[in-house]
Amino acid sequence: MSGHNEHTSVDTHEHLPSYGKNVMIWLVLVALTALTVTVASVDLGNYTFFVAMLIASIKAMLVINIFMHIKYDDILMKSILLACGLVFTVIFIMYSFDLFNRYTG
Amino acid sequence: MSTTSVDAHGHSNNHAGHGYGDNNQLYVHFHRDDYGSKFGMWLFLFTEVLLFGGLFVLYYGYRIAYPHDYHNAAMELNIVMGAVNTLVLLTSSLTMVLSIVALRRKSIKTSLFYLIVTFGFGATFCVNKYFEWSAKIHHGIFPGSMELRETRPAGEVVFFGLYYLMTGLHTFHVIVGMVVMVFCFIFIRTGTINSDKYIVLENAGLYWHLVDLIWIFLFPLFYLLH
Amino acid sequence: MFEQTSRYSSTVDSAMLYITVISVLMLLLITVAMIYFVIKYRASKNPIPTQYHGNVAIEVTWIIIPTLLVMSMFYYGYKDFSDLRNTEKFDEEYFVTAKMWNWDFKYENGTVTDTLFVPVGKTLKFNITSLDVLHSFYIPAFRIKEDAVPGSNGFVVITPEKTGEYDIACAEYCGLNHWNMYKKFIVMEQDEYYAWVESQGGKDKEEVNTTEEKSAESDSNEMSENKEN
Amino acid sequence: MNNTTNTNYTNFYQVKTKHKGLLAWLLTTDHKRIGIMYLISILSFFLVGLTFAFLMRLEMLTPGPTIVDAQTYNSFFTLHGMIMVFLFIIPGIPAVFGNFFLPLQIGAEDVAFPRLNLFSYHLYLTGAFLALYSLIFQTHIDTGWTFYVPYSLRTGTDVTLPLMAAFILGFSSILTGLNFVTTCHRMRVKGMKMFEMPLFTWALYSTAWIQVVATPIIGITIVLVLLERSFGFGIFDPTIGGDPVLYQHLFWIYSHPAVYIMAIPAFGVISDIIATFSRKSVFGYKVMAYSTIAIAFIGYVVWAHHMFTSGMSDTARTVFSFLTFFVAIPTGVKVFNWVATLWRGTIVLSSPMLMALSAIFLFSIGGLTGLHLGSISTDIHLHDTYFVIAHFHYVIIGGILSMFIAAMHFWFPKMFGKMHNEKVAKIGVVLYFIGANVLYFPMFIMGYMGMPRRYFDYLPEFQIYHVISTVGSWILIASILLMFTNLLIAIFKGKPVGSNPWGAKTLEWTMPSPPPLLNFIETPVPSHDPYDYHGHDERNFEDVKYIENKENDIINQENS
Ligand code: HEA
Ligand code: HEA
Ligand code: CUA
Ligand SMILES: [Cu+2]
Repeated sequence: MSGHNEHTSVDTHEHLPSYGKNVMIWLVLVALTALTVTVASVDLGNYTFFVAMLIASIKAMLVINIFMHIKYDDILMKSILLACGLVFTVIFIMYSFDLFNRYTG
Repeated sequence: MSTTSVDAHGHSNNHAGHGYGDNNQLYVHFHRDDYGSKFGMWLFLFTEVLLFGGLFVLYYGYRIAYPHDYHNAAMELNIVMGAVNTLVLLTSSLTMVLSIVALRRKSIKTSLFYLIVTFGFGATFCVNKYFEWSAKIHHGIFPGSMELRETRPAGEVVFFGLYYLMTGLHTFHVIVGMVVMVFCFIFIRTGTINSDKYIVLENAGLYWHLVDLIWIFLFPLFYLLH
Repeated sequence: MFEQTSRYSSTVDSAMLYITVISVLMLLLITVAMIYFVIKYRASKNPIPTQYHGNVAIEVTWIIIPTLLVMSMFYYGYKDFSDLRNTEKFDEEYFVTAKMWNWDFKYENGTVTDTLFVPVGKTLKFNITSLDVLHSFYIPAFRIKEDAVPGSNGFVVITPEKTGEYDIACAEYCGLNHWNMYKKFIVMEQDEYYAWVESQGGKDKEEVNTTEEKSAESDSNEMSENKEN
Repeated sequence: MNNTTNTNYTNFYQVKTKHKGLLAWLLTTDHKRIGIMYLISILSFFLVGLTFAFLMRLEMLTPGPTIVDAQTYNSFFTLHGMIMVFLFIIPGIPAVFGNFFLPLQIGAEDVAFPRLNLFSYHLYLTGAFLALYSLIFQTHIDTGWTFYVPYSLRTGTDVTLPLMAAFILGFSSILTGLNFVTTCHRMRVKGMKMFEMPLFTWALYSTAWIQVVATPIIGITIVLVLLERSFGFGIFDPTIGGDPVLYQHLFWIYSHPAVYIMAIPAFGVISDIIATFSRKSVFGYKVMAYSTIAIAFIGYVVWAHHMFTSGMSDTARTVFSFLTFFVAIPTGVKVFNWVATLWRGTIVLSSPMLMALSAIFLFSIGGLTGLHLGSISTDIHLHDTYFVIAHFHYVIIGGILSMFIAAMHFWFPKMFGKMHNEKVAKIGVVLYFIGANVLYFPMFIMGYMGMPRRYFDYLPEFQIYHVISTVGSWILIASILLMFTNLLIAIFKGKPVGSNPWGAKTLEWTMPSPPPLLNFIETPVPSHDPYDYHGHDERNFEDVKYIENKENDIINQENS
């Protein structure tokens, strides 16, 4: 792991971010919102949930990577996100052992 | 520069000069670690996500327990309202980013402009929520209401309970974010935040994006799945 | 005290014994080693420490051996537990309802009593629920316990093998008189028991109970429906 | 050995600040002062918690009402549990010794966010005062420290304030954790790698992660109970659709990792003390660091072992039982490595060392009985009986409280610049060991015989065990009061010490005691091994005389 002395005070993303790219991402996000609303009116049965969550996850990744810059951050910063994801996965999996067997026998 | 003053200052001789009395800004002064602040901010966001996480866990549990009631209840929420609010927050996220970009490019005026716009979107969101909630309350659907307790099946009670809790907690975060923006506005005006020291604005931005992120999930979970 | 009342209770006791024996051995190992080292290498005897930073082989050993040991413990516990939950066939069924701070025991023929009477040598299923807060149906002599959860049903299955009188306790904190929910669990000879049940013929302990139970059943929700199938 | 009393510096107690009097403490951002303030506050609440324990044991002396009625007893164990858990043992070692020594051990001048640190302390105080207010002016909460719904929704006692207090304390804990994680990454002195930090620091680091990751969940859970009580959202209330078992999931998702928040820092203290008084590097340093992380991680996936009888699904019971056993492995590795560290060392039986050895023994008993509880069929019998009470008091009293006390003795000279009376301290340790065993061992037997916990009264057959146990609590009282008095006297009358009375190697011992405001007089140069005892020869080590209680060295120092 990197010690502090390897970083400079102004952190790692040297490049000056541009207006254009962010606006592009925003357009994509809006499009995805439109998509998810449209898909919701189609009956996909059991898949509805997964499709909605998939689109939401894509949107979330865009926001995290671009708006929140995590793409340009170093591995230590990314590892927080990783830990967060891991914790969530673990909680949901462990918890499902109870739910699925109890409610849907 | 380095983050610990230990190596930055051989302070064995000027110890007295560093007492609080003479220089109360001691730590603030030479302990500037933008990377550290951002790291801390991310950790904080992590805890925020987990705070909502508890609610998501419950949402998920009851969704499995009461699949039909969830579907029926979701029908009663207004998709248009939800979609508009989604767009409002997404756009506010964009303007927040633009405000930081502008600041880093040294155009203070533009930065302030975008900050105000972001604030405006935040306010719009709250107003929308206010109308949405009052419509629901008007129909007698609110926690502990007779309508819910007496006439609705258990799953719908839980659904609306979670609806109020999660959107309520979220709106609370929107309001906190707006307060933070006011402070950022003042600091940019006074020059405390500037094109070289923009970490505070950046962290405020991270917070605001988190608010957006959570909404990205709340929207389909409550409005779309029916 | 450590009395055996069923095959299940003795398997639980042997699982207990198994874990205890391993634990005591481990503890002895550690303690003896500790005392021995402290005496042998005390500062006045051994003023120059020998620097040792680790030894992979040893460390792997004391990862693997405990792993095997605990897995065997898990297996014991799991095996007994699946016996307890084996609902395939049972001879008698009882409905146990807890409320602050009392128990109602309902028999298949509708009788409700304050003391639980059961026949010896039969496989019994207890369905457990509560009308208000959490309670827990605990019969120490049989090593069984299951929470009474309002709004849903739990169960345990046991086969008593000795007649006698045992205690039922409440093991989940439920307020003021939590400590005072002791009731008797009476295992009778089979013919004696069946004669008794016949004679009761669906008598209620008090009429109140039925109405309360009815209302509890009528607002049955999806959750408990799902659980039953 | 650099062990002279440096007279030409001002230590952190003496520094003049902008504020005067009490405010100079309450508004300081100096991690050492914050550590001392935590010490004082936490010990005060410890005494309150102890008093309830004492009263509870007294009540259990005879069957039937002895000194109080059932309602009062119910609030006694609730308040005892809440105060001990939320106000004492969770903040305990990290907030006091972590604050004071984390920056010192990694050669830093302060934590990463000093003002946030102060804010955490203020939150702690706020929470504590809310709890205290409720304790004094309101009807006493009687839900048990687990606040299980639906009882906590129905009880007529004042639940709101204590729960709010717990919420605020949780926040304080999160902020401390966040601060420590950042500190470990960002504030290490140049040249110190992650795997060169002392094990106490490692322990704090892992603990800090658990604090960050687990605490928010209890925060939201508490808020939900409060809201449910006042508005009836139906989330937890079974009469309108809620499921009490889901509440238990949420509660234990936090509260199981919380027991490792309590335990891991104590493990760190044991490692540091054992290394110091064996004059050796810890056996398998890296494995120790990794096992700390492993415990933190596995500890996160076993929460439902508290719910084996709760009505959870059978699959879940099996899976959680299976995983529970895996916590034992890294913990076992730690225990074995501690013992192996003693091997061929140079063992100095100071009071902290004695305490650490007794802690290994007591903790092992507690931990091994955790295995009885982890196995499903045996837990179904033992759940919510005195066996559980015995299990966790052994772990807590034996492993954690005792390490808190050991840490107090170990770091006392550094914090106050004075040495306590070692002889009295050692008598205290022995008494403590006896007391703990007499107090808690009978509880295992009672529990196995079927004595449920949270019982105001009991069947006559249990009385003999309760009596023994109550007598044990008096022995424990005696030992705790003895050790605290000894330390208190030493603050005023103890012999002054130099920088390194114990002959320890970690960085906090390189500065004069008590430390100067900015900690290090010269930038410390860390070694690749935090416990670098190469070439150590006890016969050349002067300062051991402190341990042997010989006075001449001290007189020399006072003259200089
Ligand atoms: C600091 C606190 C602490 C610690 C460290 C632990 C450690 C462990 N605990 Fe404990 N526990 C509590 C505090 C703690 N616990 C509390 C407070 C409760 C009750 C809460 C309440 O209901 O109010 C509780 C309750 C509790 C239960 C629920 C009981 C019930 O209510 O039914 C269980 C069940 O599995 C359990 C298991 C364990 C296990 C397996 C460990 C393991 O981590 C132990 C690992 C250690 C060892 C195993 C010993 C050392 C190892 C060796 C000597 C070598 C190896 C040997 C072998 C592997 C064979 N604990
Ligand atoms: C950090 C945790 C911690 C600590 C240190 C302790 C310490 C002690 N605890 Fe425990 N305890 C818990 C955490 C802790 N406890 C928890 C979480 C519960 C569960 C609560 C629940 O069920 O909800 C519990 C429950 C519990 C019970 C079970 C109650 C029941 O279920 O009916 C008992 C019974 O004996 C008990 C006793 C003790 C004793 C004798 C001590 C002793 O070690 C204390 C030794 C000290 C003394 C005996 C007093 C000495 C000091 C004084 C007398 C001070 C005088 C005062 C001043 C000078 C101001 N505790
Ligand atoms: Cu009923 Cu405890
Ligand atoms: Cu646990």
